[in-house]
Amino acid sequence: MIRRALLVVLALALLAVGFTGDRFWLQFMGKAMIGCIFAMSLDLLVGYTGLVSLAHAAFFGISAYLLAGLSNHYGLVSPVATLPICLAGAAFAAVVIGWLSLRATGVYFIMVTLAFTQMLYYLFNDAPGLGGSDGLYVNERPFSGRTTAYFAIWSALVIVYAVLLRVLHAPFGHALVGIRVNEQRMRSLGFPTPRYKLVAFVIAGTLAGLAGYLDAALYGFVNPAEFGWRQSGLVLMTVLLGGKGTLHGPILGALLLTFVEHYGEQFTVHWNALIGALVIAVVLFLPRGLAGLVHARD
Amino acid sequence: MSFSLFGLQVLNGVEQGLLLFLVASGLTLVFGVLGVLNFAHGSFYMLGAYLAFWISAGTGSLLAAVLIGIPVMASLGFLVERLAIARLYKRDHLSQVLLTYGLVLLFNELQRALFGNDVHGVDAPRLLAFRIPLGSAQEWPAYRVFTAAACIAVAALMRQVILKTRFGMRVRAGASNAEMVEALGIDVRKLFSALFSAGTALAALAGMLAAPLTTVYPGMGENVLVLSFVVVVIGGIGSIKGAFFGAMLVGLSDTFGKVLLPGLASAMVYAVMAAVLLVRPRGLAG
Amino acid sequence: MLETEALCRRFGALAAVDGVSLSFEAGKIHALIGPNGAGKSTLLALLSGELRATSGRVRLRGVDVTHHSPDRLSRLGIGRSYQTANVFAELSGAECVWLAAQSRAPMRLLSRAGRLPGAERALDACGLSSRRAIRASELSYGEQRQLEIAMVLATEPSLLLLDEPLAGLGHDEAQRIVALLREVARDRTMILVEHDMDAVFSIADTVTVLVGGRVLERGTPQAIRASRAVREAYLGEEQP
Amino acid sequence: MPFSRRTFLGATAASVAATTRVFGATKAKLRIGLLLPYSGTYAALGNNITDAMKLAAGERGGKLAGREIEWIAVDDESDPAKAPANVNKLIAGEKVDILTGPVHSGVAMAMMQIVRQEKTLTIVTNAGAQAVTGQLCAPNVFRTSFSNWQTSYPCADVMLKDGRKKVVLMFWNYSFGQESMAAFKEGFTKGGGTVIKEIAVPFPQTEFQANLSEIASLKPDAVFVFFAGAGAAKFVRDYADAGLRDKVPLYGSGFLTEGVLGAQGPAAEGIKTTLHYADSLDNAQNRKFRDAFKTATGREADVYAVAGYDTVHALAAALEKVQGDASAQKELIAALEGVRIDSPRGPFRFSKAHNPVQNVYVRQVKGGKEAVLGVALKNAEDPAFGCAMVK
Repeated sequence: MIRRALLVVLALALLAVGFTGDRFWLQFMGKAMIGCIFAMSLDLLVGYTGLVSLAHAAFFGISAYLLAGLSNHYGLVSPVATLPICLAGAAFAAVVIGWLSLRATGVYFIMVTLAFTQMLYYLFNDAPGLGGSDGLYVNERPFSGRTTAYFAIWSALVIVYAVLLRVLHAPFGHALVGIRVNEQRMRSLGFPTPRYKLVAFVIAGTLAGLAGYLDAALYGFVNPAEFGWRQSGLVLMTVLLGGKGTLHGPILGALLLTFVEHYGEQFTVHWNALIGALVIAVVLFLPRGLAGLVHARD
Repeated sequence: MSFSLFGLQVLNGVEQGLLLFLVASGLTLVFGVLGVLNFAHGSFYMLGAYLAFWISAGTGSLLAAVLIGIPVMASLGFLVERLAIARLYKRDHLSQVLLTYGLVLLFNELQRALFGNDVHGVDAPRLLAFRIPLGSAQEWPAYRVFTAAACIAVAALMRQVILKTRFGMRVRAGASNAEMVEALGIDVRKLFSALFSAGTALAALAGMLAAPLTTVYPGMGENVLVLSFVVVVIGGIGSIKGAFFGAMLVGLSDTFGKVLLPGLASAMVYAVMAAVLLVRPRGLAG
Repeated sequence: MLETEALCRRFGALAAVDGVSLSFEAGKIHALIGPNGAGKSTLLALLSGELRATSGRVRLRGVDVTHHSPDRLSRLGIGRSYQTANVFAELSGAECVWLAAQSRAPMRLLSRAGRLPGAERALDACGLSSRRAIRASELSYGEQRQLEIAMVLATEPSLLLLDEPLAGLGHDEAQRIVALLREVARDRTMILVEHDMDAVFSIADTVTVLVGGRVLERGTPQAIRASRAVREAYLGEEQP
Repeated sequence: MPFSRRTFLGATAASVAATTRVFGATKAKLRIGLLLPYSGTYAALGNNITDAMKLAAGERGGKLAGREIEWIAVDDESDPAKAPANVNKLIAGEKVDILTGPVHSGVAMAMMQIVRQEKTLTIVTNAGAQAVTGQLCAPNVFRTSFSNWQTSYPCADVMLKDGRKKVVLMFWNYSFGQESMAAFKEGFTKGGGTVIKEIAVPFPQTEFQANLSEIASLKPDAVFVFFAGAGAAKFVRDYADAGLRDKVPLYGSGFLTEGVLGAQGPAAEGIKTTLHYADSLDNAQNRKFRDAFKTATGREADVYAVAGYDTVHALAAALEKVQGDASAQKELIAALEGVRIDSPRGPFRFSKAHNPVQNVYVRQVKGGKEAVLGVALKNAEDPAFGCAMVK
């Protein structure tokens, strides 16, 4: 109950930022909220289904590049047209990559997803036609002005939260948890678990695509670095810091990391060590992440 | 491509694979027996290379660097295992990935603080500072031949240790069934500590041997790390033999990828890995 | 109902199941017995699709299902339980059964699940209605085994594969499960692996003795009890 | 009218006195943002640029046109994915008056996108992407380093004069390498040379053996390469180790040997490169700059430091024209356009596209040092393809 109230307060606070019109906070919190969406989508895989994927950044990047392509080559800008196309692109990539990677399990799954991420990264990085290592601009952006973009991101966050909440409370969500706990049992009970995992993978990939779309729309710039395994690793870290297996955990994690990155640097030049130490401490002492602290007080 | 050039490229690929094997062998041992995905393995490689640079700059001898550096790195490995890794054996892969990723960040800062950000060259031992002609136009430095030989020697030594010694038997047993080893009354904690130190020392040794060839620079561990993961996974986790063939495959496909499909060369290695895993989901040896 | 034809499964050089041809008649309780390592659990895993046969065939109601996946077999009416209680520790009893029943519904992403009469019936049948809200991990071991059977029943199987349903249970608990099994088997076919010979001989219609991956003997409990070969190969070494 | 550092400093002293009188103590600090890498592969570059900027400021008493400076440094990690957020942090968050940086071209592209909109006065201190002063050029964006074209185009002439007609190109396959090669090829084919093979090595791979075997089998007159940093160090050693150094002369854009000569050791002997600077450039400014840098930091200055150093001096000269009022952007831009300085690299001014007009030198490694053989292209001006400011 307290948790729900806190989340509503947080949502309203984020909404209020939109009315300040301050360009720094609009972009800063906009980026943070995109991080929330990205991390929540990954948590559907990591925290609920038990699939540790390093391909997540790929869907973020594909959708972002699609927006750049649509805007620059076809003059398609309006979110009504571009959003569905970009999401469909991310979903399609997720179907292909998911279908292939899900044949492997455990560590092998992690590594196959890593392979696909790296392949895409190099594909975009080495091809001048796709912008090469310098990336591409999104010449015309779907949302006019920062405030509009901000509210779009805010709405997306709220919708994604609501949709994921619904999915997780539907029979499908319970089945995912069952698969994480004991896939063999779920299979012998008659669940076609490969199909469930693939659907989860595609949902997560599509939502990651939404995050990528918003990111490209907010900044108007896409770069192959968005594909790399470092990005995938970063979002994994976000999920774990916040607390996997909850929806509010990744939100906490994304907000925390955004602030730590922003202020940590002013605190010490060795701020990467600071993040390293933070990660190690959380893994060792807070296996349930920050959300674990909230639960403890509940 | 002429036949002699083809032969030369095969040699290049094998040579690249051998060094990769040295790094990957430690990774696959730790991976197979301890069940820990160690992202910090690349950092040990990097620290090894920096130690080689630092000690050999001071003493003028790469051999001295190896003799001093290996015990130092093995102790570091022991400490890391005791303080951090040992708490992870019962945890999921995600925790392991993240904890060791945290270690990577820490070690990178350590390197910055101790050695700075510059690129350094390390000289090969004077004894090996000559070149061997290779075909009509190209030569190979003797040191390159030496490292290749050293990698083969280490591989042979590892094979002997694993097949013929009591420690090796325990390692093999641990790789197939850790609970069984415990049931047999072997102190798993000690076994794991020893193995992790050995893995760390192997990575550091690879870094030291490679230092004269690659030069020493910040971030050098990460490139090697990702490739070693590819090798380990292609080979099948825990299998030294698999890692050997995986390393050869990666070395050769990277070499020929660069020559034949330069635009897609980087993606090549990953495509090979994906292809292997789609046919054999648990690697070549799995 | 279910037939195997020269079914084999090798692990390297070892043939865990070696040319087993059996026919399991519908509506009966079939017991598989044999010393440790005889291949009983392997055979069960082959029948449920969890292991792939090296060679040979499995037919369900005349249809070849040899290489079907476990979930597909489950949807064809084969339910299975495991040697140790295999329940979802974090969920309540009712949730476990409810989850199992969901496997028969199409994949539902958004809709909330309503009550499932099948799940309720399964819970009732296994005598767990009063314990429905308790977390599975907090149930007694006997209750967990009951719950496991309830989960299988919730998938409305016509054929049950049970791997040592009485293992690890005290006498009273075992009695309760035996009664439950009798009840459950009324309108279903059942194949069970069990070491408790008293229980086997009291409920089974046919008994199959496996030794070294092969069928040694097959017959009514009385016939098996009387068989000299079985006595020598099996009953002699292990007290019933 | 280029004027020497001495008269320039004199003028500064006078105007400092003047501005102090006008603005007094009430004048707010000048906020200069530094978007540079302080961790990762390019950290050494970021540190040198930063320290040289502070050195230049120190030479001016820590003030530019009478205003004290507040440095706001952000570690960009050379990560383009984080670049938009970092630029936003400096421009919208810290509200810097002037933005400087970065090293990485990808980061520069992200930065350009934002500063073209925000109209923040920006001085690019390293990244050589053509677009910065080409297609994307903007009145509020200046560059004090180089364009990729400038570092490679002049080398074509040098090689042709040396009689190298058939060459192999080898480069890291990312924008820096691609643009360097395009520029070189333009000059080389125009002068009648032939490129017999282009070898693109995936960035940032440092495994070159396969390609060296290829070169050995092709037997060209010479090889022109683009590598930088650790890759350059390794390439040069591998090239010599393969026995190619004595058979096929190696040429390159100056980054091949910049900052890594120590790591390359004797392997680098004889390599000819072109760049707009050399450590051994023989002029008073350079000697003074290098001594001061060494004293201040304990490290040797390099081409990256020069760009940082000139950034602050150019900025100071322009700010003085507007009495330190950075908000008078139009006047400040005009003043910058008129700046002429005697840089450690020689005469320096901005082109119409706001890229440096500077000499490009031919250098050769001799005895572990970079010897200047002469000027490859005097007052080299980037063609600024696609820049609307160039009529």
